[in-house]
Amino acid sequence: MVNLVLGGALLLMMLGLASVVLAGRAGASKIVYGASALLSALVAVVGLVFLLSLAPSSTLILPIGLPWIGAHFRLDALAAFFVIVVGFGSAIISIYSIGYGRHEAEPWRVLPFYPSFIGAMLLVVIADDAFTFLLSWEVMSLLSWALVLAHHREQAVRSASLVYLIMAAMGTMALILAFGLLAGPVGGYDFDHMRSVAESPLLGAIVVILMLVGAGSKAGIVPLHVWLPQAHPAAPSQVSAMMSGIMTKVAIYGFIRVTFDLLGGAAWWMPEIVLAVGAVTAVMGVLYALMQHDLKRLLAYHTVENIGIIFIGLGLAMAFRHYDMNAAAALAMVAALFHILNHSVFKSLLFLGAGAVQNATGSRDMEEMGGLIHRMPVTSVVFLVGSIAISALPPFNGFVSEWLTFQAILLSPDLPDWGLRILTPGVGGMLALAAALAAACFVKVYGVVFLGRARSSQAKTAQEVDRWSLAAMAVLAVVCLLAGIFPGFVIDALSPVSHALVQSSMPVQTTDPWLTITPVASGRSSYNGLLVLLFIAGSASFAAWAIHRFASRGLRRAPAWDCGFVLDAPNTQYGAASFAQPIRRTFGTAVFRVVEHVSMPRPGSTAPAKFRVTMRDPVWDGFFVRIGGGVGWLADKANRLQFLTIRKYLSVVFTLLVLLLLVLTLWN
Amino acid sequence: MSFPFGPVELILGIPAVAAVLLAVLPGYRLTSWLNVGASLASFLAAAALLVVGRPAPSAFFLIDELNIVFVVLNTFVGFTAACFSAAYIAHELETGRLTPVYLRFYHAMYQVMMFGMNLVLVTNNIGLMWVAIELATLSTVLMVGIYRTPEALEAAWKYFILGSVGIALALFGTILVYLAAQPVLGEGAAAMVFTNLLPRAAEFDPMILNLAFVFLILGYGTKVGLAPLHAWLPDAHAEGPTPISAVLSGLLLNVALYAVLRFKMLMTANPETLAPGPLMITMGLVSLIFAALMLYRRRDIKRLFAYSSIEHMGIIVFAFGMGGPLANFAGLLHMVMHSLTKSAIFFSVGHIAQIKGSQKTAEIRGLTHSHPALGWALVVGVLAIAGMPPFGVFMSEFLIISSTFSRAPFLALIFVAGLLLAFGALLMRLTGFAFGEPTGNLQPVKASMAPLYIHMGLVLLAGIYLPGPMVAWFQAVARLLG
Amino acid sequence: MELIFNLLVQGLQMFLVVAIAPLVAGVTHRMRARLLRKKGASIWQPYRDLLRLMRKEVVLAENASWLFRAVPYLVFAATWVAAALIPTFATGLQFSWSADLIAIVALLGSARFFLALAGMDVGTPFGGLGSSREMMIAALAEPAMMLTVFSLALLAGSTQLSTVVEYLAGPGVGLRVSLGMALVALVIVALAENARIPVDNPSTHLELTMVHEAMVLEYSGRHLAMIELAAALKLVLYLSLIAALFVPFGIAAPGQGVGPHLLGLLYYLVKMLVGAVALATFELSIAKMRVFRIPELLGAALMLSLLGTLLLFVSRSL
Amino acid sequence: MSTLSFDIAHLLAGGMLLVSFMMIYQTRLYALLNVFALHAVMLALSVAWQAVVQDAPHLYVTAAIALFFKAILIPGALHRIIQRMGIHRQVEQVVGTGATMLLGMGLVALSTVLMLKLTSGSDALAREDLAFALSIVLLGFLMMITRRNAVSQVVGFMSLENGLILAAAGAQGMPLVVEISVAFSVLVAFIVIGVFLFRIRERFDSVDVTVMDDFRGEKR
Repeated sequence: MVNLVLGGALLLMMLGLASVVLAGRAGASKIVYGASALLSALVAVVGLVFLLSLAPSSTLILPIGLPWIGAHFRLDALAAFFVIVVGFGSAIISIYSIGYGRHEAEPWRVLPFYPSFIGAMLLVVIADDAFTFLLSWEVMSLLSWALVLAHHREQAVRSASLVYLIMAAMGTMALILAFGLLAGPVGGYDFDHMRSVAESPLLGAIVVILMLVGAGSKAGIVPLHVWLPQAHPAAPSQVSAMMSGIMTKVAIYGFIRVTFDLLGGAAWWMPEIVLAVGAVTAVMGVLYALMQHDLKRLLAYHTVENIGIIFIGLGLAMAFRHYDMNAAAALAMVAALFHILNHSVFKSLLFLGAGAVQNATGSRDMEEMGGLIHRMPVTSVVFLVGSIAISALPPFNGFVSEWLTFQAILLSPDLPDWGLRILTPGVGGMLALAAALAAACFVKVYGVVFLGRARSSQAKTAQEVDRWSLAAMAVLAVVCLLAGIFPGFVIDALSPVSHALVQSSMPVQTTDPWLTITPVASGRSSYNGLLVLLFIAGSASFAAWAIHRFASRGLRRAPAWDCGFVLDAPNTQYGAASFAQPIRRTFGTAVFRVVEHVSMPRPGSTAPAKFRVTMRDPVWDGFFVRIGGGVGWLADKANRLQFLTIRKYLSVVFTLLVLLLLVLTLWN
Repeated sequence: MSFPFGPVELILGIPAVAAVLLAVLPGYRLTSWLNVGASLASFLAAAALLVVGRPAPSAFFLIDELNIVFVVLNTFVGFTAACFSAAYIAHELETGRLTPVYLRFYHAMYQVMMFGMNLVLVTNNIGLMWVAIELATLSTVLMVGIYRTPEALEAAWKYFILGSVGIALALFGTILVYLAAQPVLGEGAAAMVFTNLLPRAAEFDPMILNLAFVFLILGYGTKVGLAPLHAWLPDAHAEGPTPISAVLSGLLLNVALYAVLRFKMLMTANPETLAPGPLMITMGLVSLIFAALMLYRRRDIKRLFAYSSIEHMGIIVFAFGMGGPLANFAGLLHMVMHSLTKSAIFFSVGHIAQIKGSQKTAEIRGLTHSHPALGWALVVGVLAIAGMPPFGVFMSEFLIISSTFSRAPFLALIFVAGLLLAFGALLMRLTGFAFGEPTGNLQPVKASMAPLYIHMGLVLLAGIYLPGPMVAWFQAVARLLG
Repeated sequence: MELIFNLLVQGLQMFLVVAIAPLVAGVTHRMRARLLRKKGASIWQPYRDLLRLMRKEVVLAENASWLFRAVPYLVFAATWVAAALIPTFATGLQFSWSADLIAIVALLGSARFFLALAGMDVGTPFGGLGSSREMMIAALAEPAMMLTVFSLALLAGSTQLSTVVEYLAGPGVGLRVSLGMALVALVIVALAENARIPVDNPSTHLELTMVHEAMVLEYSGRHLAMIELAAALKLVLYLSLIAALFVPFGIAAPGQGVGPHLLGLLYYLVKMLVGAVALATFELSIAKMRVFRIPELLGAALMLSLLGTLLLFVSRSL
Repeated sequence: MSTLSFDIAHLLAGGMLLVSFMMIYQTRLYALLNVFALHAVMLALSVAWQAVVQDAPHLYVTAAIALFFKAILIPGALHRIIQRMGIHRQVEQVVGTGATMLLGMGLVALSTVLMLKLTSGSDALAREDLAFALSIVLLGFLMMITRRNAVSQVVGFMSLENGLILAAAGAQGMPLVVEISVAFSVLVAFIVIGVFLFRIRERFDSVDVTVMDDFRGEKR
């Protein structure tokens, strides 16, 4: 089976190479995206068949890569799950791009890299030795970097790409260090060797921290997330969807692979750090998102938030597994995996929707949109589905995985460790806060972008996107719903994965009546998305029918009431910034040092009043800018050495010589 | 062998004869072809060493696993650089920066330099090695100053003075090695033959060896370009003709490094000496971090990549300083990859600077738009040199870091910090060069892309697949280095 | 037979909450008036209002979308489903397994989400103001609610509401500090969620401080009726929840006969009455807060519920 | 080896070291060149004595080269350059004479300690010779970095080379190859320096290296 996935990945890469030749021709983008969609879909099917057939892991060793190790590839349950995530997501995004890609001004800056990027992500997932893994990982970064640079003429894009690749390189360095520790001085770089060695707890802890830096920076955990909200929006929308929806998952795959599979026991004794990082990431991500008015940037920050939620699940799984609470560990792990799947679906959907909106309005600034629900009926529906799903509201899929995470948190009082027991409720509270803030944020997004009145002429005349794009988004929306109302099937399909990672799986769900999910025991908790949906649909229809039948069905269109004020300029509507104002005041003053400056003209003056908000990004301004400044300062100091006279250079050599001679003299 | 000469003699003889011929023959077309042909012939002779087997070491010549790597690499890059040089120099003649007289001088010096470097590599006598390095240095000094602009002269002067002092220190080190060997091996030339020195090194006076190594690493280290002995290197790279920059970065640094490695072997063979490792590690790290910082403020594209060479020499010296089979393997691999990649970068930089008529970083913008082939080649080259996969440098850096971390975690962290610093600077510049709105001359250009593609192809191949025999060979060398 | 009985109980509950929702609102309103020494409207007035609204035609803003028209029914349905899952006079509801306490909170969240969207739909400043403030309040109230749910769930070992109520009604529970904290937190959350004083004022319409009313300003006719009904339903939901959790006496257990169920029903009605009176009294004895003081109040609720949860986490091991 | 021959070698090498110090002491270029010639003569004597002691006739060649090239030819040529180019006749110092002397003392002490420590096993002549040679090398180097004029720097470099040759001559039986190469390198060095000085003369008014330092390619 692994050879099929590998073949698919390599074919995708060749497609990338081929499109260098094709790129000039008309219709090239259709062919490339169509072929990418087909290949990704096939690979996803292979992964699905593998996962459902419970086949034993399939391996392959090629005589390339690190010479004395070779390139190992392996398809096991975990890899298969991520192959599905990558393959399915890419297939849908590629279908979207068949239509969307037409608008690309310079297709040759996207086409060669796009299929190769998918291929590289697949390679990361099936790699089974450190070198192949890192090679694919970094190629993945590199290709996405090239994709980010598709619109390289904008200064913001260039600086985003710069930050992105530097952070990616930093992450890779951390990964190399981690694998160096795992391989040991003998250089056992294949994963089988790493699995077989029992590491010491200290080493395990260092590796976990390194993985948090390495994989976490790619996934976007706070405070290493800074590149993400810059790079994801800078790329063309289908690439943003790919990076946010899928690539971050591949990063999490890296974390899971190392901490649960390769390290095993040695990694699990300190889940506090993972939990804390996850909780902070979730809350900070959504707070950042609330402060944005660039649609894609906002969505990118929501990726940060969801990564935090996933890490909370992973941290819980580590904690439970360490204390041998196997059922709980399985629950937490499934919650994390389910959320990975869900996020990949709805975040892709939202980014694709954002792409459609950007295409229709020519802007990413939410303050220039509004009223698109009238102009883009289908997009507005699917985007609404995505918004509900990401806000973790029933009956869509986002709710199910968060619900599972909450259930896992509620099992934590049985943990024997005090620190964890005190930490977990706090984490639960943060998770709830993040979820509530996310809902607020998506009310803002949907309300400002799709509802209300158009704020610009482009928004007023926006056109619905093409059929390919709509079809792709519709598929994703349907998946959001299906995963929300039939979660049992997903959970059962995930059980081999959780078994492989935490040696236990959740009880079989699909045998429960009415497809209810009961993670631990029926007396403890259960949820049935299907019934909830049916109840809501039923009672809403009943109420509507009853009222229309027995009361009135009259309807008259009239100007908005608005307490008698006359609606005029669309600017009087609540915009992105004004919507966020209450939350900005509540949370922003502490976190972002928000200051609102109001300058009121004197009475009688005709000058406009001015309102300005300043805020500081605590991570970027407080940390990264300072590092940059430090490097600059050092570089300036070092740079003086470029301008010495020959005599001074000789003096340096002479000093070094005398110094070394002195060392020799003073030695022993 | 039906040949009258063995490959070793050919490797030395061809450049020597070619140098004489080139000094007297007129005409640009002929001489540049002759230059390419002679370089190709030397490369073939070196390649023949791989095929026909190695001659037994004599008092003058030694071919072992270590230097055969260097010889093949040296002659290969010498050949591709000659190809590039043919296209490059044609443009220089057109624009009048070089006159035919100087051209003749240039070609002759090119072969003299190749002769010098080949001699360093194949000789078995540490005295002869010193002479050859001096020869290579002097020939490159003359080439650096060939444009006769104030900047070029100044660069050459600086190179000459610093190089001479370095060479003097190296001579003192060489004398000291002889002094250490003389009581054991007896008086005379035998005590300067490397293959005699190595097996008996354990009996030498360890303290003299220590002292000798201090002088040798300072002397030859100047040639390697280790900070703070590097001062000549950036200017020499920036002001000389670009083929020479490519050869300097790709070859001369390696050749000097080879000399350092030979003496390091001698040191490690004597268990009572101070381990050379810590000194090399320190100098390697200092070079790495210093060069990485210097990259940030560069405004001249060739000087930028010159500092990048210093950085990579730091990496290689660090790897060899760490020692052990993995690090040594990685160091060797890195050296080969750096030679190929850096010379490829200089090939593209040469054309770019000719197109734009400037080496100023601020005047080179949006190359992937205006000159896609050159621009993307530069992108690929810089990414490769910055340690991005799927190129060979990534493999060597991967091995160095991962093998170091479990042995010396703090060193590995400093090393990683240095790499990241350098990466940030290079990427920042690269973004400026390759992307954004293009500036300056936007005319398409006729460039000789073949050497570039060959180099990058090899680097790419090595990043993904190293042939088995080559691995075995590298591993043997790694063991040799201890 | 038992299934039919259970279905009957479930159905009765479902309709009971809708039926008494306007009544509870009416009682509260009347009580407030009486406490202010006004005569006040009849306690049945809300029924009349609703009927009248339902019969009127809808005046729809010109640029209102389909979402604006669908929201009232969705909000009503979501609130109703949530309310139907709260044990009022009997535990062991037939469909209680379809959603646990967390899901109920989330259902209310869905209702609020849609309502806030509707507030943004017409594009009036008031609508946006209401939505924005509503979501800010919710952002704090929801975690507090969730943490309260946590402490209850930890106590009972379940998030299934019926199980929790059964456990709390049982003999195993004494007075607990965490329960007290949870109660206070839950009351604050209930006040905030139902747009009551001190968080919001349900009886104003032209004040910049209003939240909920600003959000639904553009609604009229049957749409408004659905929203008012949903609001009343939500109030009943919270009162029932507090009653079921903290004063669970008299509640009928599954399997008990018709008698206990009737008794439970009686108890429930009394509890609702007391709750309505208490709410009115409380509202009159306190002033409306400035909008930006609300986070402090809700923050206190959040802290209390977290403290309660922490105490439980800790005490489990003692 | 007899005590006498040892003493003579010692004396000559010590004499060279003394002349090195004298060079540091000079403040005028002509005087400096004269002292350098003396230095070269001492070197020639020293090498010749080694030839006698070691019974190595090829060292006589080295001594002769030292005598002719370094003691006569090069100082003469430098005289002419100074005259022709009208260079300022003063030695421009970076560090004062006194301080330079002190530094030089320190260097001599350093190399003596080092040598005494190092070669405890080998014979005394080589050891002492080496200590002197190292001191001379270091002093030459010191001179290069504490003087501003190119001429005095060149002289510093030459005295450094003299130290090298002294060391090479002191090494028993060191092959001729090396001495010739040393002489050769000095010759080449001189020619190239001459070429450079000439070119530099073309473009600058002075061979003072600091003037050229303005041309950094990449200005500050």
